[in-house]
Amino acid sequence: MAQALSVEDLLDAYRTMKTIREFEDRVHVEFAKGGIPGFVHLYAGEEASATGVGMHLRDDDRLASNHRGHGHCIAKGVEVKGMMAEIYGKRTGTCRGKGGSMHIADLDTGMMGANGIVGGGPPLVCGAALAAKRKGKGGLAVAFCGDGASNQGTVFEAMNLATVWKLPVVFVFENNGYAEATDSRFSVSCKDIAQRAIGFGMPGRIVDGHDFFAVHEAFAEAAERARSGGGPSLIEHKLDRFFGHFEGDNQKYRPAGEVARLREETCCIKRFAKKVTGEHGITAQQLAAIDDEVAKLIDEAVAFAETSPEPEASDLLTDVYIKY
Amino acid sequence: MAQALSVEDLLDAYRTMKTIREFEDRVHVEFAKGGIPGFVHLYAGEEASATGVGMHLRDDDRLASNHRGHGHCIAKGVEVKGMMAEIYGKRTGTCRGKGGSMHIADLDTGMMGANGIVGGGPPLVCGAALAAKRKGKGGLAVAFCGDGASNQGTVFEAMNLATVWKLPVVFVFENNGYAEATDSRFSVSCKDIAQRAIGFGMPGRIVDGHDFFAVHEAFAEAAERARSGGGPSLIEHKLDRFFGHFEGDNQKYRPAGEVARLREETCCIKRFAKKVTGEHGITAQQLAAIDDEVAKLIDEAVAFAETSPEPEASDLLTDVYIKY
Amino acid sequence: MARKITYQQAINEAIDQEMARDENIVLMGEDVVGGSGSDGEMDAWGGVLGVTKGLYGKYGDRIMDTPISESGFVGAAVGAAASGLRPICELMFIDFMGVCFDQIFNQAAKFRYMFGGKAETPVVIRTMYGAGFRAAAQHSQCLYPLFTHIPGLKVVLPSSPYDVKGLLIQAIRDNDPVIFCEHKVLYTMEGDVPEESYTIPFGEANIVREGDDVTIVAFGRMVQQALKAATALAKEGISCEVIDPRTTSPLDEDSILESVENTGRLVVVDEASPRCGMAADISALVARKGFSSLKAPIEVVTPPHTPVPFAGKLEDLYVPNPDKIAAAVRATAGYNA
Amino acid sequence: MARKITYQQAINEAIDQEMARDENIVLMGEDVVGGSGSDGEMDAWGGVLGVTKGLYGKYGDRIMDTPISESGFVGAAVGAAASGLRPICELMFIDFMGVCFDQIFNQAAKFRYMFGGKAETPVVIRTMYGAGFRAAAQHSQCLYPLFTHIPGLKVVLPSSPYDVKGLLIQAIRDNDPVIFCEHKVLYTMEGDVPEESYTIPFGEANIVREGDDVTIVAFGRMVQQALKAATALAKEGISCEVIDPRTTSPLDEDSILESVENTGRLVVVDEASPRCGMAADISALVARKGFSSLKAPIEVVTPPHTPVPFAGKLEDLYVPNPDKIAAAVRATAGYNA
Ligand SMILES: Cc1ncc(C[n+]2csc(CCOP(=O)(O)OP(=O)(O)O)c2C)c(N)n1
Ligand SMILES: Cc1ncc(C[n+]2csc(CCOP(=O)(O)OP(=O)(O)O)c2C)c(N)n1
Ligand SMILES: [Mg+2]
Ligand SMILES: [Mg+2]
Repeated sequence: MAQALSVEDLLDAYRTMKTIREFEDRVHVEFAKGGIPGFVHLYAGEEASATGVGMHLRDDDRLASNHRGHGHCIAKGVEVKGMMAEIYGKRTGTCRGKGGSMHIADLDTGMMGANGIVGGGPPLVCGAALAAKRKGKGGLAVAFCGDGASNQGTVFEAMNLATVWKLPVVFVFENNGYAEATDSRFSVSCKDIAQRAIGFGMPGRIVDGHDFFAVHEAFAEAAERARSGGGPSLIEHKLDRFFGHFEGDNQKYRPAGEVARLREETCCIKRFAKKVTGEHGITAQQLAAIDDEVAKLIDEAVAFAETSPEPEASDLLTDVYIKY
Repeated sequence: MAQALSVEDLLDAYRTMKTIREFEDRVHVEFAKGGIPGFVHLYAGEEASATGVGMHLRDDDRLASNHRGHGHCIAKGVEVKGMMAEIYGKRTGTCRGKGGSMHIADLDTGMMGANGIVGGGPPLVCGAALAAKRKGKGGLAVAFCGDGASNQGTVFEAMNLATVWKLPVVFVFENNGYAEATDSRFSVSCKDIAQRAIGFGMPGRIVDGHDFFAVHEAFAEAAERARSGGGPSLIEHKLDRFFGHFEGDNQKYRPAGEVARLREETCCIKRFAKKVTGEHGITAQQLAAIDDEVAKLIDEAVAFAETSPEPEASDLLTDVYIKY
Repeated sequence: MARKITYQQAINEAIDQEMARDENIVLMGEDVVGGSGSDGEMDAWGGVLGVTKGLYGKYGDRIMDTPISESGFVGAAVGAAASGLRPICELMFIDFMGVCFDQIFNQAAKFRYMFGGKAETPVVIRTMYGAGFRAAAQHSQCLYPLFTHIPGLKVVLPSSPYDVKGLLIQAIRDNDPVIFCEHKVLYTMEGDVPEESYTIPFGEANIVREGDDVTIVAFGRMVQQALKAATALAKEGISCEVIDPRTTSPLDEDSILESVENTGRLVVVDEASPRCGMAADISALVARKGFSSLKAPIEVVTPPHTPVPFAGKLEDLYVPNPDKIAAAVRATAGYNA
Repeated sequence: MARKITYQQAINEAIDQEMARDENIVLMGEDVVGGSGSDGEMDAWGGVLGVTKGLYGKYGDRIMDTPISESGFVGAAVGAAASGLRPICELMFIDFMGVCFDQIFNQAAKFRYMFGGKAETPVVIRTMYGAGFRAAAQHSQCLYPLFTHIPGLKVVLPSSPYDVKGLLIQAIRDNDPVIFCEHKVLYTMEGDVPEESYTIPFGEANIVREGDDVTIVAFGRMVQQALKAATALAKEGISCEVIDPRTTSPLDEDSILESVENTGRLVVVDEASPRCGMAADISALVARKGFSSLKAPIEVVTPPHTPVPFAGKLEDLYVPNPDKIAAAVRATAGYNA
């Protein structure tokens, strides 16, 4: 199933991963400075997951995310300036400042929303997939969930429904080892989340979520199955998060030094860079150029967010109903 | 694991199965006559399931049932007269006429309640099992669910929790092929419900639910595991219901003649009788004597129900809170 | 051309006419086909009480049975609505909301607001409510006050065959999420219903009877009970105006306030539980905005603060009836400050 | 002996003292230990905001982390309560009720009634509510009116460190299911709290300030806002009586009615959504039973009928504040029929 990835594809993949990383690193810094309100969950460390999946998605495909949604948004093509402004609660934000980090959505790019409710997304993608199926143009829908979410009843129900209705859905479980402070070895009652696939009549795979290429290849197979009417799939990405559960987390449930070690050993971007410069004839200069580009983009996004106006008082009352 | 069943045990088993059958057949008749109000779901055909399980249960074990609960109640030792009166809505009923068929409960005998909500029981038994575990006397809790219920999120969550907390629970799925009018081959996304066990880290078995001995033996193993601290198990009973989903069901979703054929071919009571008279030296007379006893018991129960008083008007306002 | 059909037939007809008109409409729910996967008749049931019977024959795979996974399929309906379809989703009994409420109140209801006005979620959730079937505590509740509490939902309580058809067509065409509450006792009610398609706008109350002495606001099945009480009271010389708001959200405040301005006396009749319910909601509205016209305490007629009992005798005592309504009207009519 | 501690510490202390007293009490919820299964500190968190921190060290396996399976573990708490334990179950945010509501309102709340008075279900569901954290639409709701609507539940809204301790101990000892609602903004509020154990009975309002001109009934965090408004108004010569009902179910009707009898004017302040909410509920009570004392329309101060917005500026506009309360009081105080 492996599709040949062109140099351009690979540079795109790098750009996306790097954009996510820079975005998150910067939000981390700005949050600490006090510029960003609310609950913020960062995706750093998991970039290969969203990126390897996102590269397969067409504009009319749909994606439902969770509380840790920035990476999924970027990989689905949501504009970074609007996202940053949204996180700052500004009127220029993707959701005009009314949603915030946990609720970024952009239906035009197929992004159905981050979600503050663990397990909120999987039922929704079943509906998006039903719409795609009825349209008959080979569209699909993907739901991203964590290991913690894998225990939520809504998620099981969605998997069952997807098979019963033979929907073009892919359920991607990003198993980063923790749900808040709780270890997935405690909360998930089987060894691998992928084992649950059999109980829902779909294929299940375990993938190294730090490896862009592995993610990309596994999703290709699931996407092909979905688009051709073969029904849903489950993929478990084993990966790590580099920050706390949310900004402010003491992370004491992690053994000392775990994060530093992971950043060294499992970083998907380092690994990607090493591989593409080694095997695909991409130069360090090409990557550095992208790094600069991305740094500039994020700077601009922060500047845009900081200087953007707050919502108007009257915004409080709009958008409850179509006419209100 | 098979425990030796004494003649007395076998006669008890027969008595229980027969009591359930007679109870249900009679409710069917009285419902048609108009004596019984509300929604009534009959258990006839499935007697070996409740009975084979119930024989393993101690008084301090707990059982959570579903809408099709009469058989589970009887097998757990709930008094038949009170049950019948409850179904009639009389003040002498198990729940003083306030619950009805879908809500018969008798905590003193460990019966935690029939349940009008599909999937309502499994979370509850996790709590009962937690209480048993803390007490440390080897108690267990069992939940009965249908094939339809096996798709309810609450049920999956309960299974996950039971393993995570290592609770003494047995989840029994009574797969009678239908959830209302929907075939389980449509609604259950995997071949056998038992396959779901692996996703929840527990053993899963498929058992011929028409065969009292198979049920009894499989539950012995699960009970032993639970009582000794080994955690939960899942058992799927494949069986058939002899009446419609509820009284009044046209049953057109079943092929013509299905019920008649099943009553002939799969009747667990006939099968039991044949076996015990053939292999265990029990006589047809012994069984006939029990038949008479049961017929009398049910007659008395109906007479009791019919002649019992309705609730008092003041009962409307009591029992909402402990003081109210 | 109007002819007499039942409330239940009017629902079926509304869905049928709308599905013929707009192929983006799909219908899903437990046994709405009623026989999927079976070897017998595929559409044996057409809903647990036969309300959607016959639609599968006409619309095939646009009518979909579901597993018993309310969060799954209600959420799918919501997601489909946000993706271009116009789903009608049946939650068999409103009592089952507890296993899928999140998808309704945190997802469907909030998309538009959370997403800065950029989402539309045209989903209709049809559901059966109310006492009277001896169906006991978990199959007899009203619960629509819970939905009415939630910003972003519209809540409809049709009280007659005519209304149920027009309101359901309106709900299907509406682009916000709608909770459409059908009283199980009304299914067999007959009434004049035009064959052709028509809509009844949300937020416009129906003055079902005009009168000058006391305003009665009643919801759903209680509208008929209020009318019976009004008829009886007319013989005693008490003239009641009976108002059926038809939708609790949006609410036609003006019609209620205008009526109370004229009568100065209000009785609210509702089958839902009393605390934080519709009776309280309407009372509060009038106590605030209609205070100057009020000549007497606002009376309410609701069930007691108890679950719904099983035994027929108790259930009959539980549900408000014309006698209790009449008693409340007499009390308020006879009050002199 | 009283000393100053926070609302959050008072909660911890109440649980601690009760668990020491009664070994049937267990505590469960997501991350209430906060590190189960991990290689780091097992009790790293002690709740998402650290409210239950330290209890694991004292009570070991009586404090239990759970998977993210609210129906599963809330149901387990309910089942355990019906089986002899006295569980305290944490639903992290009240906004998550939608994934487990059935176990609360159809199971816990109804057992006693459905089972003819033969069940007791002593479960406490502790949950965090309210706006003010920039936590947006799905983490800032109040929603306690939904629980108040349900017969069989008791609903508690402690507004101070003193109250939260006494009410929580009462809740734990109560034999009915209790929904115990903690406002997230109050966690850091300090106040005098006795070290020793004490209870505050349910259904007894606290008259937090006496006054003669206008009665203000306020709930939860709004009690403090109402007091601020009252202080400001006193300078204008308007004397407010501020009543904190402390529990919405049962409700101390008498205290409210007596106060209104004296003042003749009522303002209800609540942070929950307005439709079918507490403000409506209290208004209806007084419009019925206190009508003859009323001299002015009943004013309410609530958020608008919208979801909770994210942006700080909008959230601040959303939540009732002392200025808005004062304006409402002035309006009612200045009203002359
Ligand atoms: C229904 C619900 N329960 C609990 C929470 C609180 N919560 C938010 S994120 C989270 C952990 C999620 O863990 P996981 O699914 O593994 O995702 P991760 O944060 O690791 O990406 C929890 C418990 C919630 N938002 N919604
Ligand atoms: C949450 C919920 N959804 C739907 C129903 C309606 N309902 C009652 S019984 C039933 C079918 C149950 O099928 P199954 O679990 O297979 O049990 P069986 O009736 O076959 O014994 C349904 C859909 C319900 N009571 N509760
Ligand atoms: Mg995780
Ligand atoms: Mg079945």
